[in-house]
Amino acid sequence: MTPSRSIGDAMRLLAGRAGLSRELRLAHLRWALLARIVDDRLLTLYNSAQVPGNVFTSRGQEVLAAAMGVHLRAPGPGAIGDIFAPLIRDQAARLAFGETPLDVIRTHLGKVTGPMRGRDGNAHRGELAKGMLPMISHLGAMPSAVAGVLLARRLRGALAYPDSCIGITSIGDGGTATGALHEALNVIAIEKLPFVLVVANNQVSYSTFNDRSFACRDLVDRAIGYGLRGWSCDGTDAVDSLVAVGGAIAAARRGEGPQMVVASLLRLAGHGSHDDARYMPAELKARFGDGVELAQAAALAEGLIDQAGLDALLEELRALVRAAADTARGEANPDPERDDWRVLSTPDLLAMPGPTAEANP
Amino acid sequence: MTPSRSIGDAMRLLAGRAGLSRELRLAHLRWALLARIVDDRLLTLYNSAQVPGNVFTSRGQEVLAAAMGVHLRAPGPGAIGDIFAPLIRDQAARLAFGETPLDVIRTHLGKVTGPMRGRDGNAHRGELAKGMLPMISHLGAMPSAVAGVLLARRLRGALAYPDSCIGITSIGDGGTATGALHEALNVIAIEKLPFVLVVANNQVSYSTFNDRSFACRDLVDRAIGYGLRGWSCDGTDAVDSLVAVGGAIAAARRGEGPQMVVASLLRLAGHGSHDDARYMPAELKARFGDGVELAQAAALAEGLIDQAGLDALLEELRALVRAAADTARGEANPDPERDDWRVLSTPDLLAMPGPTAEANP
Amino acid sequence: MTTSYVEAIRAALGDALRDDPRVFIYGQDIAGSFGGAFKATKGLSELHPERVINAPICEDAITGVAIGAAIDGMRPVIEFQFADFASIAFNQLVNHAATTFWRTGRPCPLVARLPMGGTKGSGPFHCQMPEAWLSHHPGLVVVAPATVADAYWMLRDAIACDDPVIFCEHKYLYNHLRETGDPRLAERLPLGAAVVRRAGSDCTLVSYSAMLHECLSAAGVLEQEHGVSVEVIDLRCVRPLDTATILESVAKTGRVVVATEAWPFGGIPAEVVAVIASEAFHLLDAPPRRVCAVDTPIPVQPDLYAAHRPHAADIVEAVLETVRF
Amino acid sequence: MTTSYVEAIRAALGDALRDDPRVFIYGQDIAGSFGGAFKATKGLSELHPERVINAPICEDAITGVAIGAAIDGMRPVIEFQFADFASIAFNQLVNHAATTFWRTGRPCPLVARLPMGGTKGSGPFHCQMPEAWLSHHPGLVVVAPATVADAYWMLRDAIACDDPVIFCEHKYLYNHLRETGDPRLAERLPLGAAVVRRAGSDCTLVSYSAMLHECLSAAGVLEQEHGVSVEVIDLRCVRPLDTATILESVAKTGRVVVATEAWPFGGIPAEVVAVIASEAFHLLDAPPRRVCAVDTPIPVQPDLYAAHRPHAADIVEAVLETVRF
Ligand SMILES: Cc1ncc(C[n+]2csc(CCOP(=O)(O)OP(=O)(O)O)c2C)c(N)n1
Ligand SMILES: Cc1ncc(C[n+]2csc(CCOP(=O)(O)OP(=O)(O)O)c2C)c(N)n1
Ligand SMILES: [Mg+2]
Ligand SMILES: [Mg+2]
Repeated sequence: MTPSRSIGDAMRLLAGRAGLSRELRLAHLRWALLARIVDDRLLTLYNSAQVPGNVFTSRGQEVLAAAMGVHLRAPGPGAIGDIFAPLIRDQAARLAFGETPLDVIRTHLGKVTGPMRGRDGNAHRGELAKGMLPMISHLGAMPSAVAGVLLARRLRGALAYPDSCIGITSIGDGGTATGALHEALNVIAIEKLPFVLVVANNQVSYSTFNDRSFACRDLVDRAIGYGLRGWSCDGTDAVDSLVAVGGAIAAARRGEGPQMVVASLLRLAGHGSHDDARYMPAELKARFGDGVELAQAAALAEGLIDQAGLDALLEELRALVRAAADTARGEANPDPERDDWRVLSTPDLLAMPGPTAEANP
Repeated sequence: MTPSRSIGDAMRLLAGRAGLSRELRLAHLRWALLARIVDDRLLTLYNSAQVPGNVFTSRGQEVLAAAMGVHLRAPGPGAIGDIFAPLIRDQAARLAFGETPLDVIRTHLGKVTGPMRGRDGNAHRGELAKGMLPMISHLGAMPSAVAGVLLARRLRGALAYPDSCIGITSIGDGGTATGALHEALNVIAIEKLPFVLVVANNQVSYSTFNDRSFACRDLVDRAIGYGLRGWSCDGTDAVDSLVAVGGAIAAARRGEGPQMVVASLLRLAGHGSHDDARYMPAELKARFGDGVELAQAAALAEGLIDQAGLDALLEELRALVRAAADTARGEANPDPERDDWRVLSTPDLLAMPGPTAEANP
Repeated sequence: MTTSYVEAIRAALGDALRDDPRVFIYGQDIAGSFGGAFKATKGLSELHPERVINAPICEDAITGVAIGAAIDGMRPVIEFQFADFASIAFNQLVNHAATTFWRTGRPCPLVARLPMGGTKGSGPFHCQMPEAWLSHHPGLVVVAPATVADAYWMLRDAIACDDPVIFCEHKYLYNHLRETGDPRLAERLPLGAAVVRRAGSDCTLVSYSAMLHECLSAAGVLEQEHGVSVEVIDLRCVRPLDTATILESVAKTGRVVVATEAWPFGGIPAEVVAVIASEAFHLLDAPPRRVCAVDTPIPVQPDLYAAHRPHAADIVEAVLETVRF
Repeated sequence: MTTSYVEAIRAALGDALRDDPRVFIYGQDIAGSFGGAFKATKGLSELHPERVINAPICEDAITGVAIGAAIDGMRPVIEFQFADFASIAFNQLVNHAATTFWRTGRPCPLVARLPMGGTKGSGPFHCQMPEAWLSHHPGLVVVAPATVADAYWMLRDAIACDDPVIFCEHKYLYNHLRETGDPRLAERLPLGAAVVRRAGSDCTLVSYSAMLHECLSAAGVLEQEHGVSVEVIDLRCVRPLDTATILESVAKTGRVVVATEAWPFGGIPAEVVAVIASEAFHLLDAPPRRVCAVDTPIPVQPDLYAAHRPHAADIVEAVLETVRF
């Protein structure tokens, strides 16, 4: 977590680091690895022309995203759960939060069995029942929607500090320029919602580098201007990411108001599968490691897992993803003849008013 | 200027304060007084039902706005001049920058002789030839347009540091919430344009107080998040405003990049002439003085002017405004039969391409 | 007792807040003693302090908040201070709210209230009609009540509707239109239904919102001064269109004029005329006509303003040309 | 030698930059070796490093910058990465750029380039057609070239035009449409003119952008397989409409079908049909028809996508129904 924002922060974070359990570290490693494997599989499917459109991988951002995911609580029977609006590079967080590799692949293949039923694809997926808002493409549009969910819950008395459900979403360095994000963060700060924004500064916005996306010293300097608490971390470092993101989430749960984590890392692939990223300078590549590799090495070095255990884990995850791909490939495409092509949920506005009160749980 | 952002700033500002010339102080007083008199006249016209629509006065903000105006350079023969996008409470700055009371009143009366020719009214006025962009109502929309003018000039090599023309605009506490402002400030910071934003925190946005408009400690804390230099001032204090706004403008002229001045003051009237502002708490009113009265008292106390001189000045200005009102009232309204009702400047797109190259100077 | 249009809106909001804990209101300057730029929410925050919430000046986020809350089971009602400022929320409305049900299968029941339309002296940015540019993208219901009773019931039904509803209320009607009695006791028509406001046989006159009243006076003049019997249809809901009611009337009259206060290009009348021309071509005895505003921004000066917008006289003229064709 | 549609756009931009120092380009990812998401600016920043400028992700500010620069005498060309993202700039486009000349008398000569239209697998937010919602407010010129020559000359003329021009370029055509020769040597038609792309006598078929090519193949099929002679009009400029050219053709054929890839409600075909129905009613022998996309967001899955958009076969069917009326 460099630079941390104050000595108090730094101390708390050191304490947090020490407090990371072995289980948490291993869960984190698992989701980061699974995300990498899922992404690789998606690229294989893309390269064999099975994916309509492009694939946007999270390569280089798995460790940060997994640090989000392991700290989130999925909704379940009797449990309201957190609300999460993932963007394109949050694969590991999605998986940890309950998205299955099968649904990831279904969506990429346009299968009717997937949560988006072939209507929307690739990263534009989510499942409201699972607490995941499906992104629209327009960057900056999701944070205010997450705020709306939290506001709804506050109005229903469902935010229970010091152990509240929280809302979380991410944005890239490029996306920080959007007015929509500004408006949302301001509202979130005013409402003091239990919200966490993870800014993944992967140094580049499609082909545009940081110097053309913002001119402040560090994006974390935006936090004070909203009245958010700011955290910084090395998004390629598992421990650093877990402590900062975990700390921010815990603070939000306690009712300490909205939090903003700015992570430094590097996009290790093109913007999408169609982009060879030749514009990436070697200097940048030299400055950042591969978080997934670093996390494996650290886990081995720290004795969290041994090589045999790691190999077994990798094999397990690969088998999981292989099976998901096999299943998904065999499933049905949507059928234009049977699709209801309905854009309104109200069956007949000419019959309204009618019994609608229960339609919206 | 409380709180100033650093000791270095504070020192520079003290020096600035000492450097204010008598001429500048008197000019400043003149424009602040003239704005008050113009506003009062507009209200009289409004109360006698001569103004279509509402009047938005700058009551309480004259001193701050005059501090902008006296530091600006109007365009003239051979002089490119500054570019200024005034909002509703910048009356004094407009006047100092070259807008005549006659044009102010013409616009409010909807006269065809005014710069807006009866098409747009009240504060929605400007004159491009005079370096003044006419605001659209949508708050936050003007800063990026000012940036565009500055970018245009940079491309033409017309920004000549350390004595460059600058661009300036203002925004209210309420308007700081707009995404448009965020996007513009970010672009301005990236392009390092000679730009000044004056944030007039008059404590209220229509009927909404600061606690529902933002949640940071002080709006000046937004500056660092863009990489702007931040200044604070007491917008009811002539000297404080002159030093901060003047300092920011001078820094921009020198090529030190974009500047943001946050002024604290109070709207001393309703939002517009239709608003009795009964929602304004007495506590707020007690906290802020009337800048125009304070400026007069200070000028007398400091011996910049004596009572007779002040009375003569006031009489001169009142006569000026009275004459303008008399003239304007006698002028023609637009004639719907003769208005060209043209929304495109290109006479005939069916004839394009044609000789267009010179149409845009 | 009479009730004004804005009072009906206030009553609908108050009753919805009272009856349904899922309802909350979010917008600029709506809370406290102030109660909104047009007083549509006056008094409501005293009764429901937690559910009448002042927002900053951020129409995009206001709409995003409503979308999130709607998805999570609430019934948010957002107020734009003027319809013109909904342009800032365009993206959230057409790309987020409008697509949510289609993409996710989960409804997005928000209501966006847009005080729209011309009032003297308000100029290019406080008089606009937003219904056309919010109607092109699929997924939004767009309504524009013209009567006090509709102001009440359509707002109640918009809130009850599971889909995002753009509720266009006419600022001129707020205090200028009054009806006798309590709108709660008035007829509650289906949200999507057009209605015949005056029966007639020579020409169909289609309109909505404040322009309906110009049409009704035009119909009176046409009857009294020209012996022309006009059937006046109030669309009420401009998207989706109740084409059956329109076509039924055209089948009877064979002639149609569509009037709006909005700009002509691609407006609601263009769609209405296109539907009629395609689906009722054989029923038409004369070319369908549109009466619209002058195709420029809305001028502030009263003479220009009066010339800019259509009046009953323009409608009379258009109908006469149509019946004399 | 052949030139593709995107190459023609790149050539127009390059030539404009070379010929006119007032021209500059501003948009996301357009500079450097990358040269834009669709490579429309590739190579240009090497030649004009100061006038090909990368912008952050802020469509509102990008447009505001262009407005300011245009007012100050430049000829800015802004690129939205996808037309869909121009929704963020809606306010600056319709309320600021579009009103500037009318309010101030000073022209606002900016060009906004919007890569639009459907491509397989791109889904609801990367396939939209923006021409309808940018056409309702007065003050913008909206063009949509369908040919390589038009891509070149209409972009040159859009830049030369003193008014704000929305330049809608079809992404599918970028690399799929090639024409022989240098577009600079091709015919330069007036920016606002519609043109007859194929003469015919039985039915007029009006379209623009990529859908023109579906119309041309439909016309071929209709001629060969059904003996129906179709006159195909390419609108080129959708706002303002060249109604004279449309009406002239309808006068000849008495029948009209208008085809678009966009949604039906209030789209360009609604306006075209409304104009024809009002102004050429007596010329019509059959109801005018519209062929549009299915009225939902654009699906990503290829079978759904294919079913969503109109094809030549749909146009053939509509024309047959029209001529058999
Ligand atoms: C409002 C908006 N404008 C443009 C785009 C097109 N776009 C998609 S991703 C992207 C770059 C995003 O960069 P960043 O936010 O840094 O995220 P990263 O891809 O690096 O994860 C752009 C410009 C968009 N999605 N939304
Ligand atoms: C985008 C937008 N939304 C709403 C409005 C309506 N409106 C006009 S002035 C105003 C309050 C402005 O408050 P502030 O920015 O503090 O300026 P002040 O009036 O105090 O000078 C509002 C909400 C607007 N002009 N623009
Ligand atoms: Mg990035
Ligand atoms: Mg204010």
